[in-house]
Amino acid sequence: MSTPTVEKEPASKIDLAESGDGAGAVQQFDITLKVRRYDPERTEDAWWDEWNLTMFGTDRVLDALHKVKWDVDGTLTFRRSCAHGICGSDAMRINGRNRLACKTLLKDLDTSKPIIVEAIKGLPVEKDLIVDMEPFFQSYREIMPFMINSSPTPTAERVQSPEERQRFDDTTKCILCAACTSSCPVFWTDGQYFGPAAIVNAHRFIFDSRDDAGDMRLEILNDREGVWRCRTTFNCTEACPRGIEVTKAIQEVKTAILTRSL
Amino acid sequence: MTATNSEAVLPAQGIEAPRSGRIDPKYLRSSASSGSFEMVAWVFMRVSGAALVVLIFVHLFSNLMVGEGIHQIDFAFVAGKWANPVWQFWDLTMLWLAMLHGTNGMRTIINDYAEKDSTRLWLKSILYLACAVIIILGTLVIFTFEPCLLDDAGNLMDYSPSFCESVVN
Amino acid sequence: MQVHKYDVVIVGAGGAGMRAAIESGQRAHTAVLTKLYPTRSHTGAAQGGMCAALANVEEDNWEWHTFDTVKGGDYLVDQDAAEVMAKEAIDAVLDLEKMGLPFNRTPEGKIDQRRFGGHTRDHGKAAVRRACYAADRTGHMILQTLYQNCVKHNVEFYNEYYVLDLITVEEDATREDGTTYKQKRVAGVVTYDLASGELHIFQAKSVVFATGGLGKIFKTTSNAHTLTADGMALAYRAGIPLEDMEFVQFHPTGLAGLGVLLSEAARGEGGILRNSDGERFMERYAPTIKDLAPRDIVARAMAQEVREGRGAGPNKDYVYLDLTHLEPEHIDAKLPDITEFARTYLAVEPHTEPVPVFPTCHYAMGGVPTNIKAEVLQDNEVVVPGLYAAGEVACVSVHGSNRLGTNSLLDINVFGKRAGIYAAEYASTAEFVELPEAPETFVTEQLEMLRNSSGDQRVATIRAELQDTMDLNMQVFRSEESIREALDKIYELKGRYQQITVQDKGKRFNLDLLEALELGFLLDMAEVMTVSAMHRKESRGGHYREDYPDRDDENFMLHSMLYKDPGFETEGVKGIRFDTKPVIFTRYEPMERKY
Amino acid sequence: MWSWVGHRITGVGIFFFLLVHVLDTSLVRVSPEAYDAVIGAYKHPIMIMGEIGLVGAIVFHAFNGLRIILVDFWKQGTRYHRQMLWAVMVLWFVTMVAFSIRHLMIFFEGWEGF
Repeated sequence: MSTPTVEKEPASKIDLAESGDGAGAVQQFDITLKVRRYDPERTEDAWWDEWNLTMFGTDRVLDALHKVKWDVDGTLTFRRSCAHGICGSDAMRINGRNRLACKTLLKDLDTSKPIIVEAIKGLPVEKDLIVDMEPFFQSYREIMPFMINSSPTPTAERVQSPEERQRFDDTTKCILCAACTSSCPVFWTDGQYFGPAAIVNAHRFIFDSRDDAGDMRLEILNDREGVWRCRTTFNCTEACPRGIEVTKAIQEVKTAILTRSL
Repeated sequence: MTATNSEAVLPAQGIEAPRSGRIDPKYLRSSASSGSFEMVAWVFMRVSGAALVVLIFVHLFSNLMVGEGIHQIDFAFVAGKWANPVWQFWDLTMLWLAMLHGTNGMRTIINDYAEKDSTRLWLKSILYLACAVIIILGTLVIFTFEPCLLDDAGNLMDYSPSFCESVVN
Repeated sequence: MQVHKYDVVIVGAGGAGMRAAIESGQRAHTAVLTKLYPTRSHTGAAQGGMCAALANVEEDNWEWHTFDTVKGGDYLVDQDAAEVMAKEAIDAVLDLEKMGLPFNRTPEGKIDQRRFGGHTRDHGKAAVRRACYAADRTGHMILQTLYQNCVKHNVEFYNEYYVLDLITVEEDATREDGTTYKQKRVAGVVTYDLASGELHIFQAKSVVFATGGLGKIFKTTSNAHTLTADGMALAYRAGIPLEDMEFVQFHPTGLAGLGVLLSEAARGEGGILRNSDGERFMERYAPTIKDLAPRDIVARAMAQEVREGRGAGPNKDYVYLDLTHLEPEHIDAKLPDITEFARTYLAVEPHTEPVPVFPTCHYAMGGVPTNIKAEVLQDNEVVVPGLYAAGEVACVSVHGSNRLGTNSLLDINVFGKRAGIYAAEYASTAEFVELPEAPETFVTEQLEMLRNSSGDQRVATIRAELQDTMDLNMQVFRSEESIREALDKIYELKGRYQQITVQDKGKRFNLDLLEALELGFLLDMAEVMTVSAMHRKESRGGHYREDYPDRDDENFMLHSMLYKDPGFETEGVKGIRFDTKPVIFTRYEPMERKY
Repeated sequence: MWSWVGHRITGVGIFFFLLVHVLDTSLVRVSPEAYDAVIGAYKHPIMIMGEIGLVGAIVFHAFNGLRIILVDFWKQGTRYHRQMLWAVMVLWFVTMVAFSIRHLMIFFEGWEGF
């Protein structure tokens, strides 16, 4: 993790092989986008809408949604912000799998069939692809997602070895998009389970050598609705757009609770 | 989104705000549970599961795979097995572990899918009752079992296991 | 209509807003209004690092950092502000570390540091390791850490509340010399609750603007869809001037065609730029620090290579970022996210192939003028009591005409903290300013106009035309002619904007309506930007005029100040009054900027 | 996820069989005739197929349960859960082929017809 920067000067000029121009070959193709709509101001029941669109090689599902919203039907409603997978706004169910619309390239999906887009499951749908995120953030807040260190504040930084830092690196990547929690069949059942995202964020502090409140978080997650409801279905790990090994993190928390009790 | 500190709260216009400072009650956790029951249950499922794999596989193998398999099973076969304390103990352990393992599994399934608290309570009551009845019944059967039944005349009945003859005579 | 009363209202929950909230929330009754969930803010997209002269890995001091900032900004930096920033940088980093930010570490367990464009030792002698970082996710970690600490301190967030108007009142006031002027005072803000479509008024003693930038004025941008210049436009409409709006930073390494950012850290870790001949062309433009020259220089060099026909690809419209000479493990350890971007979006494997890149609109150096206490100025001197601004929306100005890499993360932390402290301090003694009669009228009318319009103009079309013309005419190369062309187009689009229609007529989560409002902000700010660029007849930092290719300190060592003034007209520009403000010098005299 | 669904379904099935099985075994305490009569039913061809199904469920539940235990307690478990699921399927298949052959052979050897 430290800095062995390469000191060797690279060549002033190299022969560029006829490299594959990833961005170059932009081909057009047609898709059918099928979106589950819901708007209680219009009608009580959800319905499906379908659009045929012509898209390009590097377009993502988000581009297709934008194309509909901007050119065809302005009432189509979804959250989005950064559009490159780091803000976590546009988690949705695409062809039955939770993903970020901005990280899912159309060309990677089967475009011969309609691309089916729905809101993430398990949270109340507010309108089209927008769900109520409050229950999700409530669980996050409950695990005390902040560093607690009771020792006197040093003047400089708190020392932490690269190995100690590496220990919780994976779980610092979470962007709170809810793709994991809303892919969990246990969470779907009653919404009471803390859910993978909350546990991941607890993990990030439990295994941070600078934090003192690991015990309290373990106690919280030892709850009836805590880690023991995890059934290791790995849906969360598969859904995570950041590639966090979510199930592994949950398992490590389980082990920590066990070891602490023994 | 708690204290609004409102000075002039007028009635809301139009539709109600979907998230006016509240969380759908469905998602509120009643209260933190105390103790480590879930953890103990979780560990038990793993330990008993591993044990049951051995217990049941041997059980299946000895009952169905060796000798005449399914055809050998009758009163005499069972009686013959339980005459041996090892098998008695074996089946007793299997009964207890399997019932507890299964009941706990059913409990989590009820917790997951029963929507109303009252349904949940009902289902769980039935489950626990059934579990208790079966365990007690099974235990009694194993311990009070008399392999060598005699008929009114004091002779061994036909389905008695062969070792009875040595016992009786 | 609900009216909420708070001592301090913070608008925006990115880095600056949340850093302010942590300070203010502990001192005063504070609310944070944000049009997104806090963790969606674009601070999270920042990658490379945050510079501070910690000297953890090699000799360094904050005075060198100040010099680099001033020189990087082509001497248009207010040096008092740059000193504050460089000096407080050290505490800003340590504060974050104590809040729990997981920085990468040296083998001794201290915060690790790496090189970054324009940061040098001893006034330009050589590149220095000054950027504290957490892989290439520094911004993400900062955003998360700040949000975590807001949770810790129970900060009240109003999520998905769009601020659509700044409520100000004017009073007659007298200067010491007896002259009179109109003193602006801030009373609160009008917000729109996205979920219900209702308006809420927040009355506050102090209002902190931390609304971020304006990237969506351009087509190719690293910015989020939500960065639509809201705060700048609201301040401007409320009669507050905007400073140095012509200076926009184009980040050299955006993924070609997409604008998705590849951090400068890629070059900090040893990546280099090559043209279609495979030549490392930065050796010609900045012989000393080559690929680690400041962004304006690198971006222009790249555009120049493409103009002269040495661009790569089928349309010869981009250059390459070459990482292939680096160890794959090193790339994966230090730059995991950006290599994933290249793989996901362009299907390029950075271990073995060079990545197509081209400059992308990245950062607005200009904004709402503030002093070093983050107080907003209504002209060159007069402070608007209770109004504060920090982060990209503000112009202190620490970035001058070109921001150095990592200084934005520093800016939000240093001046966000200051804004929070001073706003709370002010609120502790000040009284509420009385709200004017029906303060929401302007917003209500605007919303009704958009909802009921029978026009046939589409938001997306106008926005796309605006972005196209800005990319074409106002990017790294500008001229009188191109600026005029952009301005004419903006006028046309503003006319058409009056005939705009939204399809969604509902109240609930009406993002269609809000995109229309955002387009209004974009058009206003594009106009201000072009007018500002027209006035600056020199080349400096991010602003390069082909018709005036040299820096002209005699006439233009001044900040631009633009005021909304409906009655004003000059050189065919209507409604915007142009003024200037002197640059503050403390220790560094302008020199030629060479790297 | 489907392994989890399978685990639940087989678990429920086995649980109900278990209730019945304890009850039928308890008949040994009532009378040998009753027990033999009920056990006789297990020797019917339809029940033979049922037994194969039951053992299939038990074997899957057992192997998948072992996989879950490995996921829980083996450090690399979460990384290789997919491979382990494949292993479970293969083992299940092999075991079931062996069991079915043996069980059917025994059944046909001793079958006295309807």
